[in-house]
Amino acid sequence: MDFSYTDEQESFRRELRAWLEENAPDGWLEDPELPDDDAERVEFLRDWQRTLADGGWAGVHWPEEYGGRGASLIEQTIYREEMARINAPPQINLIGINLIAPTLIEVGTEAQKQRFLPKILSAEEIWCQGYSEPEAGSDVASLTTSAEPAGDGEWRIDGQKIWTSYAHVADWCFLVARTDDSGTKHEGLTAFLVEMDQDAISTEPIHQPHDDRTFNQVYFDDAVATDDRVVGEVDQGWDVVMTLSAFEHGSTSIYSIEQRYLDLLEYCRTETRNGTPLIERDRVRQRLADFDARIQAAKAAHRRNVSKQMETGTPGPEGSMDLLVSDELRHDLLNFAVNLRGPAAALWENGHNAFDDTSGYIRSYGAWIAAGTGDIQRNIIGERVLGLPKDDKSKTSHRSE
Amino acid sequence: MDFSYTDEQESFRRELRAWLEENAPDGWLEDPELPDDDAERVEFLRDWQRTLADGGWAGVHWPEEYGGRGASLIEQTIYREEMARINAPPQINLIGINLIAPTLIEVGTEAQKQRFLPKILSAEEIWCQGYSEPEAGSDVASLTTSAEPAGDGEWRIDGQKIWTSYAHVADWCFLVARTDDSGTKHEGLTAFLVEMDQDAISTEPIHQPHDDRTFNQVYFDDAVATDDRVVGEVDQGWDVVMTLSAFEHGSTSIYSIEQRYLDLLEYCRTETRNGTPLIERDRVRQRLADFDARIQAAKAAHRRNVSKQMETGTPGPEGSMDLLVSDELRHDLLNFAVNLRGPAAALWENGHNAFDDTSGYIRSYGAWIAAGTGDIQRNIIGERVLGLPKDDKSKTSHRSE
Amino acid sequence: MDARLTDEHERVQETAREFIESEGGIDLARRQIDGENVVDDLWNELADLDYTAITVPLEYDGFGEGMVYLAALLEVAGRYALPGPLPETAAVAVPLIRDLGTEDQRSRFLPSVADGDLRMSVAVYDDETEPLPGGIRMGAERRGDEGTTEFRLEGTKTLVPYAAETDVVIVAARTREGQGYDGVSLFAVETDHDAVEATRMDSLDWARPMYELSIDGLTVGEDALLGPLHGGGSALVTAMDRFSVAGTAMLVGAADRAVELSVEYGTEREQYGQPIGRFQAVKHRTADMWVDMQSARSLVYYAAWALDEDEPDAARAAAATKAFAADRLHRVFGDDIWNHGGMGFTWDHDAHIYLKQAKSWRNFLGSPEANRDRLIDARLAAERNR
Amino acid sequence: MDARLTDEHERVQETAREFIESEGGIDLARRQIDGENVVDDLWNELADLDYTAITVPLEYDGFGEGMVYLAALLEVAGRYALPGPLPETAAVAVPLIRDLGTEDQRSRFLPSVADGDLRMSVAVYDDETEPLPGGIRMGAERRGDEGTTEFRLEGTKTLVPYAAETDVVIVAARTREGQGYDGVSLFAVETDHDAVEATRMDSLDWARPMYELSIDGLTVGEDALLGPLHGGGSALVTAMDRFSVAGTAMLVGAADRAVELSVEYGTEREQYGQPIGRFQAVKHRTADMWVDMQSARSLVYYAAWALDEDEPDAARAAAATKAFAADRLHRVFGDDIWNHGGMGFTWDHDAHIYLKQAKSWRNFLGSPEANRDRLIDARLAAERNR
Repeated sequence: MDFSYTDEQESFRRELRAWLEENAPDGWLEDPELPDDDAERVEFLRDWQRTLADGGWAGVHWPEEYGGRGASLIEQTIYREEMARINAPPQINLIGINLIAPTLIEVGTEAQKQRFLPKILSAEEIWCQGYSEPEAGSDVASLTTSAEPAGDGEWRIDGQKIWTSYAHVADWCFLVARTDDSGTKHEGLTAFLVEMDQDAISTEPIHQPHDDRTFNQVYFDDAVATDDRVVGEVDQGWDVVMTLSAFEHGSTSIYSIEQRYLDLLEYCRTETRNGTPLIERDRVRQRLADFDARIQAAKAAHRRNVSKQMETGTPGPEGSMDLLVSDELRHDLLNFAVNLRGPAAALWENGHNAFDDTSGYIRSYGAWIAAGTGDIQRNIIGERVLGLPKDDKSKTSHRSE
Repeated sequence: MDFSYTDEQESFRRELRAWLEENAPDGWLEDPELPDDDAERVEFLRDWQRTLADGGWAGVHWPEEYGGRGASLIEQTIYREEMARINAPPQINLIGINLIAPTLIEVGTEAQKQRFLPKILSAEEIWCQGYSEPEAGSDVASLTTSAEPAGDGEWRIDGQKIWTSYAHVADWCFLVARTDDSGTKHEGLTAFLVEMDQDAISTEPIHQPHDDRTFNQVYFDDAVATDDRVVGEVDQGWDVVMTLSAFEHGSTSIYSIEQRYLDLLEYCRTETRNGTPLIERDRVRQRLADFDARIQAAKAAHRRNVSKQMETGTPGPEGSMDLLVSDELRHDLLNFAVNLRGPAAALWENGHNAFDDTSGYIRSYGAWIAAGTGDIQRNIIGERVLGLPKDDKSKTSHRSE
Repeated sequence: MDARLTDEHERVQETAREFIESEGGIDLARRQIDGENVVDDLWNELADLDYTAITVPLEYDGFGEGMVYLAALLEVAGRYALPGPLPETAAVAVPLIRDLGTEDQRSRFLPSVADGDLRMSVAVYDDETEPLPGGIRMGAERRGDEGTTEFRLEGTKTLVPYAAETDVVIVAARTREGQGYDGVSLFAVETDHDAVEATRMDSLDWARPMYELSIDGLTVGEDALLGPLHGGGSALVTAMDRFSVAGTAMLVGAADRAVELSVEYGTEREQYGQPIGRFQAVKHRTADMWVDMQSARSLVYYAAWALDEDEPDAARAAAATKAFAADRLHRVFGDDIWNHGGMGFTWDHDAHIYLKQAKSWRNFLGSPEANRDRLIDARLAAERNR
Repeated sequence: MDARLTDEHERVQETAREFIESEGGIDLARRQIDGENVVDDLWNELADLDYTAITVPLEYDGFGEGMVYLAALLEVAGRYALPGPLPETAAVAVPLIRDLGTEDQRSRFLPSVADGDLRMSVAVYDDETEPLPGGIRMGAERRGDEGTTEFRLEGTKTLVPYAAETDVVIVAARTREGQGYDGVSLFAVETDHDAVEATRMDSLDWARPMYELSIDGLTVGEDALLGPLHGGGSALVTAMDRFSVAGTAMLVGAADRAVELSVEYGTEREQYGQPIGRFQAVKHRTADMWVDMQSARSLVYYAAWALDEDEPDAARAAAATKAFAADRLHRVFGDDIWNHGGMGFTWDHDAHIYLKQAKSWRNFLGSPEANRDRLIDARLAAERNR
């Protein structure tokens, strides 16, 4: 058993850290702050991803032939640690980088790879993912958006998607639609790559409680996709969904949570109440220590899991544990951070910025839900890890079918 | 709105308090302790109940004609407060006093009332309640113990009951058996009053984690009951079960929990660690204050509920809230009390006495379960109070059908 | 004992509910959130319904009712996150003036409040990070000789609810150096002075705006001093108890609504071919929400009654109310979001309005931790006296 | 990095499991609970399997393995609540002698331990209510001149695990007045002296007996002093870290079994015509049990590795392990009882054995609260040095 990194792995870390010190956005290392203005922020994030791509740091886990580094899971862990260390700006095309490109690499045609991968990497084309529907929620297989052949190798798409992150800025959508409704709900689905710049597609932002509008409803009214934009086989879209969802489980946010915790620790060392630093209060110390222990546990569990995956190659349902633990940790930590502000907890902080605790705490409710809710993660653990009897009613979400 | 007691109610309190000061067992008020020896303890508790009965304080809620005081729900609350105040010994025949006698008063024959009620009151005859079976658990209606007519007005009873408190000392059992299995599971049940002193009945104590043996398995092997011992109508036992279970909801243990809390507070004032009283530690104060608030909330909720029942006459499913809150409070409080003992938490306390925290903390797991488990209380609240859709699989226990 | 709302309480709840529904219900709060000022019009209507007169004594044209009556009303207000300084005016300012005011002060303020012509708020903090009483710093310099006592107020109060929508703010200032609340005096300050300026802060709960109130060398006469010089602290503590109970009553009403929303959604929304309320995870979570709401409601009623009756455990009950409810009701709103899945995490769903209100209230005028400290001190004192 | 148990670790787990099963599994613990002494026979068998030699250095006839290897084994032992001072001997005493002992002391004790001829325990508390280090009070009076140093031990240690079943107890005594651990010295005391008497205490966990160890004026030579005079404190703290990790490893094994028991019961037991594990309340509670168990296991592995590697965060990791696991694993066993309904609350169901073990461990050698204090101090020190 060895929890330490090899020299080779440490040199990966040094290379990345040096590159970040050289290439992080101006002033970021001293004071990480995203532009307030929506359009400016999108431009800033596009620039940042292009910078990453130019340096070879946008898709580290991609094969080298497509512009990645073929980074191992452990190197990906180091990558997350280092990005968290500087509170790096998010990759605007993260859905493309982490989910869609790996899926295309696995099941896409060579033409699709050539056409799409470079522009995913550089964020020249931003992607969104069209799964959820108003009546389908976490039960993705119940979706009703339809795609029908319209001759000349074209498909006509009709329906509505919801909770679609980045749809308002996306150039392409990875869409799953029903192409045959004669079978069971898992049959007759097809995955399409759909260009967003069509009159037949409109998006409507969803106003979220932290006053953000990054989720959308997307309406398809006779939108067009061509045959060469079908991923995998027609009517076999569920396999594609499963391929993509396997990539969802490989991720973890524990390192950015740890960084938040360390920032909070620093806050408690310097911030005083009645002249005494917060950190000297027993109740604050006890809570911080409990977070510390939970974070250490989650990190150690993640390393155990990564070590296992390095051998088996596939992320197991244990990924549900990481999601459950991380989402609850993030929420509890941010909620506690807001409470520590004293009476000022009655105020927004820093104008609803991505890095303030108040926005983060409210956003954490959304993160819970986006991750499939703890209820679903607990179903997955109960049924797929532990083998408890399945409730035919409570499908454990598309992630785990 | 008025949370205070009337003068008349206060005089009920004064009368009881004066009586208790006169009649409590020798030395009890200074140092409440039950005899260690099982047989001695039973004798002690029989004596105590006889003393209560002689003073008219055994069945205060019974009608006066049967030896009670016709005490209102509010007077019953005062009764509980006062009994908790001196940590009064339990009534050994509590099942008879609180459940079986009220049921007989409501649906029993006059002959049954005359025969049984006086001896229930004086604890001359101790009662147990034969509901649960190994395969039926909280799903009482699934019971399989059978009673068949054997001619001459006799019934022959065969089967097995479990979790039967006091069966090893009981003289009579309030038993529900299946007399017809042709209908649904709620049909064909009959309630019997069964004399325990028969060769055909044997009891086997269940060894419990706090090293106590007050629960039993009871085996019926051609046991006899006569026609005049049938309660209500033959095959209509479910109605009798429902009548009895309505009385279960009238109770609360919040006042004895409050007394435990006050004892713990006193402990924290006098007990020191490193020379400092426990009560001066922030973490102890915060936990105690949280218990205090929870107890105040439960007491106020109980008073609201009692006030409502004074008008409606029937305890509603809101009683499930009291059970849920009280059981969790008791458990959390006792668990905390054990933790406060420091390293000595690794030891039993005072020889597993009824009043020590360690036994109490372990016993509290049993109390949770005996109360029907929090899962069932939450089902009752969800379905019967809030009207959420019923899961046909998860019947909300016999208490609420 | 009859620990229920009376028929009259229930009637006022029903009337209030009908009235607020007729005005748009929670859309009033949503309009306020969107930047409109709905308080002025709304207040006139509240006054027409006599709600502004509830706690004003009979002899000043009020109804002479107490916290129980007010709490019953505020539950309904909270259900709709109703904007306006009703708790500040009716639960805090009116009782302060009633209990501390001179005859002159009472006559000046109370009938106008009852009529709806005067709205009031309270300003305690000078520092939005310091808890009380350390957060009270503003000095009020005494001037003039014996005959013509005046005070010069200078400084900036923060976290003042509805300062720009109220006519008079009760300001806590230090007139003498002292430990804790010692040396704190209360002043009734009119907001339309040139020397007084209210600046909107970015309150988490946009339905209940908070202001910085800067007082730039305002000289007030002795008739602005409310209660004893240097000795306003204990009355302020009781006022905050009333405020805590009133605020919690609003949250209880909101929580009651959140339970309803979860029950409705759990009954209607289907997933995997079943109403989601049939899943025990949803059902049990909703049951726990209801239990927490009912527990908090019970504490509110008891504390309100104890404050009205001047019971010896009134302060302890108020502390218990805030300590118990703050985080638990906050969780009720979070669980409502959770029960609604994606639909819950939208601006259109009401839970976030309640959630932000709960979070705003949590530390305001005393965190749960501080209230637990007070609670246990009060309990220990009571036990020593038994 | 490869943060998994090695094949060898897994092999030893498998062997241990087969061995203990063949001896009766958890019935060994039940026999101990019923008053039998199963330790003597069992220990000989553990020695035959070389388990007693695991942490003994190679040069003293051991295997020179560390905490990771031992933790892997103890997980299996914990699954059966295996009686015997294996953690005390292998995780506490052996490393103390290895790290602090003179060549003479090592040669005297370690080969005998490896062979299974010598069992050891540790005695720290003189007062069962005082946490450490305040609980260390026994004085050891220094006698004799420079050439013939002797110490006279007098007093009664309490909460000594397996004192009557061990040959040597490492006793913490004060040889000098001092703050905290300063002035604490460690002595290896043989239990078969006339002046040493072990009296059984009523330990909550009857499978792991605790004793009072009264030492009635025992004079020991300098060769009994382990490590520096007055300076045994820091080694004792590290020893307790190892003990905490070893004890938690046992609880993790028990928790793993408790999850299994809940899964089995949830699959087999039917209520209302359904296996109860299909109800989300049971399913989700069991999932949470598994998550807590896996989290605690991850901490145990990491802390064990960090202790073996002398990583700078080893003490913090050990503190985190105990702080995290104590109450959470206790709840795992309670939830297992809960999942089993009435069947869970019987002597025959194993959960109460584990539950009592968890409660016994909770405050022993450091409550979770005390460990959180240590953790945050260590974290702050590390951050300052970054």
